Amino acid sequence: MSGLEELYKEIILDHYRNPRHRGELDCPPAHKSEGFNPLCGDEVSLTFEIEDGSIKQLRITGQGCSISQASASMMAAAVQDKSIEDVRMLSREFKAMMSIHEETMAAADQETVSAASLTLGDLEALKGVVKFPVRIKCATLSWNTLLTGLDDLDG
Amino acid sequence: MSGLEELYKEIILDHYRNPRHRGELDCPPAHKSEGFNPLCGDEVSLTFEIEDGSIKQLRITGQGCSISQASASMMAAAVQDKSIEDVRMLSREFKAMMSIHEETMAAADQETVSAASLTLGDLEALKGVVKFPVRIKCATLSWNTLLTGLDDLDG
Amino acid sequence: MTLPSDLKDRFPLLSQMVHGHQIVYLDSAASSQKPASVIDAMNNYYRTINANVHRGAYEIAAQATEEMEQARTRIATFIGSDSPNEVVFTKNATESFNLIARSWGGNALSQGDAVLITDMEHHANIVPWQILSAEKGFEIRWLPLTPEGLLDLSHLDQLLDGVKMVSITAMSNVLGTLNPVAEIAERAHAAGALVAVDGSQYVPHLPTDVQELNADLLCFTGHKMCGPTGIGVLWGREEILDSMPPFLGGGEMILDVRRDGFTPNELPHKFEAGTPPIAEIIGLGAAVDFLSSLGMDNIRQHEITLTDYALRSLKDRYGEELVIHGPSDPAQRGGVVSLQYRDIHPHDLSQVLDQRGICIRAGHHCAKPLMKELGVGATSRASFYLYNNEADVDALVDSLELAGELFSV
Amino acid sequence: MTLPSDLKDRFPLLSQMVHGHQIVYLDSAASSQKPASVIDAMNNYYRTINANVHRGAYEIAAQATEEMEQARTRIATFIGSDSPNEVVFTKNATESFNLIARSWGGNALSQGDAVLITDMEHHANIVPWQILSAEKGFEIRWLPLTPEGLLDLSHLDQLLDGVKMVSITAMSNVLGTLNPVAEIAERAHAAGALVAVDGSQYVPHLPTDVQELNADLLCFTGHKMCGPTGIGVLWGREEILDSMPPFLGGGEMILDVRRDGFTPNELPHKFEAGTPPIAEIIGLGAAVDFLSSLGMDNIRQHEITLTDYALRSLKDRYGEELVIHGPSDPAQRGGVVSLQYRDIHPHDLSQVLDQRGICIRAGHHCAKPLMKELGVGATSRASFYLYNNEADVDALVDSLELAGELFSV
Ligand SMILES: Cc1ncc(COP(=O)(O)O)c(C=O)c1O
Ligand SMILES: Cc1ncc(COP(=O)(O)O)c(C=O)c1O
Repeated sequence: MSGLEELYKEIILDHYRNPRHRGELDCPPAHKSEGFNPLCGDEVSLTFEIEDGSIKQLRITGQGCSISQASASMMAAAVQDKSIEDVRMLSREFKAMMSIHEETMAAADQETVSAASLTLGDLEALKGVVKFPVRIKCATLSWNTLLTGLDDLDG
Repeated sequence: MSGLEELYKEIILDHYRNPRHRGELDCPPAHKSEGFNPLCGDEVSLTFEIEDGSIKQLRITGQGCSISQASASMMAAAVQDKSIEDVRMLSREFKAMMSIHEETMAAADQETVSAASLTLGDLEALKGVVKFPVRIKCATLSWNTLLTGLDDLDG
Repeated sequence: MTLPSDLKDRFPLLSQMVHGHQIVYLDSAASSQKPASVIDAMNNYYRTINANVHRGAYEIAAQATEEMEQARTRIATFIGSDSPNEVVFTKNATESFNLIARSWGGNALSQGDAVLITDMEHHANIVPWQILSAEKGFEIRWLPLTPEGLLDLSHLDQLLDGVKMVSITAMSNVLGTLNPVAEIAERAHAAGALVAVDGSQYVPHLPTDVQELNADLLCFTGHKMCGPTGIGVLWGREEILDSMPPFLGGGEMILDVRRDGFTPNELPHKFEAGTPPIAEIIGLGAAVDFLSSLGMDNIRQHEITLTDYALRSLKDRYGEELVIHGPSDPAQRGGVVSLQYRDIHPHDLSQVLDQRGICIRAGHHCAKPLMKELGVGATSRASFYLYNNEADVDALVDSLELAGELFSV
Repeated sequence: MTLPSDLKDRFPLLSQMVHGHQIVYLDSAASSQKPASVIDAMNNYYRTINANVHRGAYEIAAQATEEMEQARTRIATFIGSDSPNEVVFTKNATESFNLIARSWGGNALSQGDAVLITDMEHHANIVPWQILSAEKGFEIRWLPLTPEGLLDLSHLDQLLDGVKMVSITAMSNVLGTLNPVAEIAERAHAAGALVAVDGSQYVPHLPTDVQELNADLLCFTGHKMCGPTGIGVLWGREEILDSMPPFLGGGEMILDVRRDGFTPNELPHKFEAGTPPIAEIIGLGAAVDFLSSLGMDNIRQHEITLTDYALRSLKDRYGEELVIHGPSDPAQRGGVVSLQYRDIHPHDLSQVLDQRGICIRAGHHCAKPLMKELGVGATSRASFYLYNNEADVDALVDSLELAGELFSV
C-alpha cells in the first residue's frame, strides 16, 4: 500500500486516540499560541509555562487529522522540561526529517544540532509523512505554533 | 475589393463631408434625443420640432465614422416634413434593408409598409453596409436615436 | 432516457492513472471534469479568432464578439431567462455574490434592515454580507436546520420580519439537501424581500428555470458544470439589475467617461468591467451545449439512481460504523454524500482513498457555520456527476474497508 | 541578441487567413496572441490534473495546487518581487485597480484627500476612483500632458499637495508614451503618497522590476502578455497589502467563519475569494516562461527597431497627410502607433484594412479623457509585439494608400 502502513504506524494512531498532555493552562502565568492549517482546517492551541528558560508545562487542545494531533501529542512529550534553545534545535531537526530545509539553517547551525545530539526518539515515527507531501504541514503544525509562541516571548 | 466600393459610395462620402441639416434647435420648443454606439464611440444628437404630427425641422450634431454621419445626414433629408407615422414606417423599411427584422414587425405591418409605398430614395445607397455586419449599428444609430426621441413624446 | 454509457471517454482526465489505478473522480462538487468539447472550444478560440471583443471592427474581433454573445444567449436559455441582458459574467459564483452584496446591498441596506441566509450556506453567501454588514450595520439572520438537514421553515414568517433580502442555496454542497426555493421565495416576496439563490450546486445537476425557482437573482459558477475555471454567472431580473449601481469600474462598463464622472453602460455590460473572460465564456457556452445535449432531466435521473445506490451500499456494508449527513431520501438531495467513518479523520480517509486513485474531498467545504451545527470539524465528501457510475461507487465502498484495516491497529 | 525569426510559427492564430490574406495582427495593445506553449499548458491542466486547489488531499488536487503556486512564484520573479505572497491574482487589470481603490482607498481616503492620476489613463485607472470618490468625497487630480504627449511634470510638487495616492500608467495604450515612473514615485513618496502603477502595457513589453520602478502597487493583465483571458495580477509590497482589508469575501480568503464574523486568511489568499482561475494562472505562468526564454530585453529592442521603422515608413510615404500621436523618439515610447490619416475616420480605416487581413483598432481605446485632450473622438491604432516584423509594417503602410483611394472620390 505504497507507504500507508509506514504513515499510519501504531504509535501514531495511539497518540491520535490517546493524546498526551491535553488541556489548557491558565494564562497568565502560561503563554498561549494558536495554529491553523487552512488546507484541512486542523487546529492546535498550545498553552505553556516557561521557567528558567525551559518549558515547564505544555498543554494542548485542538482538532484535526491523526497526523496533526499525534504530532502535537508527541511534541508535547518531547519538549517537556527542555530549554528553549534545545526546543528550537529539536524543531529544526524535526523539520529536517520532514525534508524542510530552512534558509536560516546555516552550516554552523547544523553542526550545533549534531553537537547537541538531541535525539528525535518517538518523533521518528512520523518519518513516513515525507512520502505524502501534502501531509507535511499537518505534521509541522504544532511545531510551528510552538515556535511562534516562543518568538512572541521575545517580541 | 469585396464590396468596399459599394460601401463607400460617392454619395455617402459626400454626405459624410458635407452633412445636411447640421446644427441644433432650441429646446423647447424642439425635442432632443441622443444616441451612442459604444462599439466605436459614434455619437448623434438630434433636435427636432413637431407640428401637426409631422417633423417640421430636424438638426443634427455628432461625430463618428462616414457611415454613421452620412446615414444621419440622409435621414435628416428623408424625414423632413414627414408624419410621425410615415417616419416610423420609413425606419422599418430602412432596417429591413439592413437585414434587421424586428419581432414587432408583424405581417400586417409589412403590408402597410408596401401600401404606403414610401421609397427609401437616397437611403438605398447605404445598402452596401449589409455586407459588413459590424457596421450596421453605425448605419442605424441615427434612426434608433430618432425613434427613441419619438417614443419619448408619448411617454 | 438514460445517459450514454461511454460518457467517461469524453472526459480526457478520467483516463488518467493515479498511483497505478485508473482515477475515480468523486469530487465534482468541488470542481467538475471537462469534456473534450469544452477544452476544444477554448482551443479553437485561441487558435483561430482570439481578439479583444466589442471594440474591434476587424474580422476576428467581430467573430470573437459574436461567439461570446452567442454563448451568453445560450446560457440565458439554459436557465430559462427571458433575455441575454440578464446574464452577467463574473469570475466565479463568489464574485457574483459580492456583486449582489456590494451593488444591491450597498444601496439598499442600512441599520434596522436584515438579510436572511441559512445555516447551510457556503462562505460565498456569508462573508460578502458580513463585510457589508460591518459597514452598514444591518442584521444577518440565519434560517435553522432540522436534525435531518432540511431547512426548518416553521418560523420562517417571523424570521422574515424586516428582511429585505433572502439569500439561500438551492442545494447544499455538504448535505446535498435540495431546498424548497420557490416556496421560500413566495413567502419572501409576500414579506417584501428579494430572493437571491446560490445555484452553484444546483444549476450543474438539475433542470433550472429561474421563473419556476421564483428567484430574483441567481449565482453559479462555470467550473462545477463542465466549464472552465475563471467564469461565473450572475443572473438577475432585468429591472433589478437595472436598478443596481455598477460594481467594478473600468473599460466596457461605461458609455462615457469625463473628468467629472462617468455614464454607465447598459445591461449586461454595466457589470462587466475590463476585458471579459472571453475564452472562458465560450467554454461555458460549450459546456451548456454539452449538458443540454445529454438532457438535464437525464442527468438528474442518473444522479438520483447513483446516489440511491451509494447510500444503500454504504449502509448495507458499514451500518452503524458510518454516519451519513443530510436527508436519506435520494429524491430530496443531490449527489453529494458527506460521511463520517468510525473515528477516522476525513483528511486521513481521503489520503488512504487517494492511494487507490479515488478522489474525495475532506474538510469544512467552505461551510464552517454548518460544520459547527453538525458538531464536526470536517467531513469526508464524495460527490457524483454525469460521468460517474456504479463501479465508481463500488470502488468507494470497498476502499473504506482498507481505511478501516489501517486504523484498526 | 535578436529574437528568432520564426516566432510567428509558434502562434497558431498567426497562420489564419482573413478575406484571402494571411492575417497581419497589429492589435496586441488590445490583446496579444498566444503561443502554442501557453494553450498547451492549459490543455494539459484540464486533461491531466484538473481539480480544485488548496483544499484537496488527493494527488491531482495536490498537483494542481503545486502548479498554480509555482506559477505564482515565477510570475513574482518575472517582475522582480521579493515574494510570491506579494502576487495576488485577479480577473484582469481592471479588477486589480478596483481592488486597490475599494480596499486601500475605502480605508484610507476621505474628504480633503486627493488621488493624482494623469490625463493619459485608461478607464480602468479612472472609473474605480470616480466610483469611490462619489462615496468618500476625496478629490481626483489630473497630471497634464505636454503637446508631444509626455507627462508635464513642471507643477508636480504643487499637484502632490494633499495627495495620498499617485496612480499612473507606466505606458500609454494610446500614445505609447513611457512615463518616468521611478522619478514620479520618488517625488510622490517624498510627499507622503503611495504609488500605484498601471503596467498593463508595460509589463508585456519591457523588462519589469518593481524595485526599480519604485512602485508600491502594480496592476497588469494576462491576455496582453501572451497569457489567457480571465487572469490579472495585483502586485503590492507585503506591508501595504497586509494593511489593506479584504476586497471580495468568500471561500479561500478566510481562516475562520463564525456567525458573528470572519478571520481573513494570510497573503496572498486574503484577496483571492472563491475558486481561483486555476487554468489561467497556469497559462500565465507558461506565458511568463515563454517571454523569459526570449528575453525581455530582446523583446524591447525588437519593438524599438520595429517602431522606428514604422514611424519612418509612415512619415516618408504620407508626410503631412498623416498625424501620429505621441512622442517621436522610439526610445521614449512603446510599440503603439495612434494615427489620423487625412479625413478618414478610424472606424472606416480599420474596416478597409480588415479587407486585407490587417487588424488595427479604431476607437477611444478606453481613454476618453485623453481623446478629449487630443481633440479627437477616436484614433486608429496599430500596435506591435514580439511576433510582428517589417513585412507587417509594410502591409500597414501600403494599405493606407488603398484607403486613400477609396476616399478620394
Ligand atoms: C493601459 C491599460 N490599463 C488597463 C487596461 C485594462 O486591462 P483589462 O481590460 O485586461 O482589465 C488596459 C487594456 O485594456 C490598458 O491598455
Ligand atoms: C454552494 C456553493 N456556493 C458557492 C460556491 C463558490 O463557487 P466558486 O468558488 O466557484 O466561486 C461553491 C463552490 O465552492 C458552492 O459549493
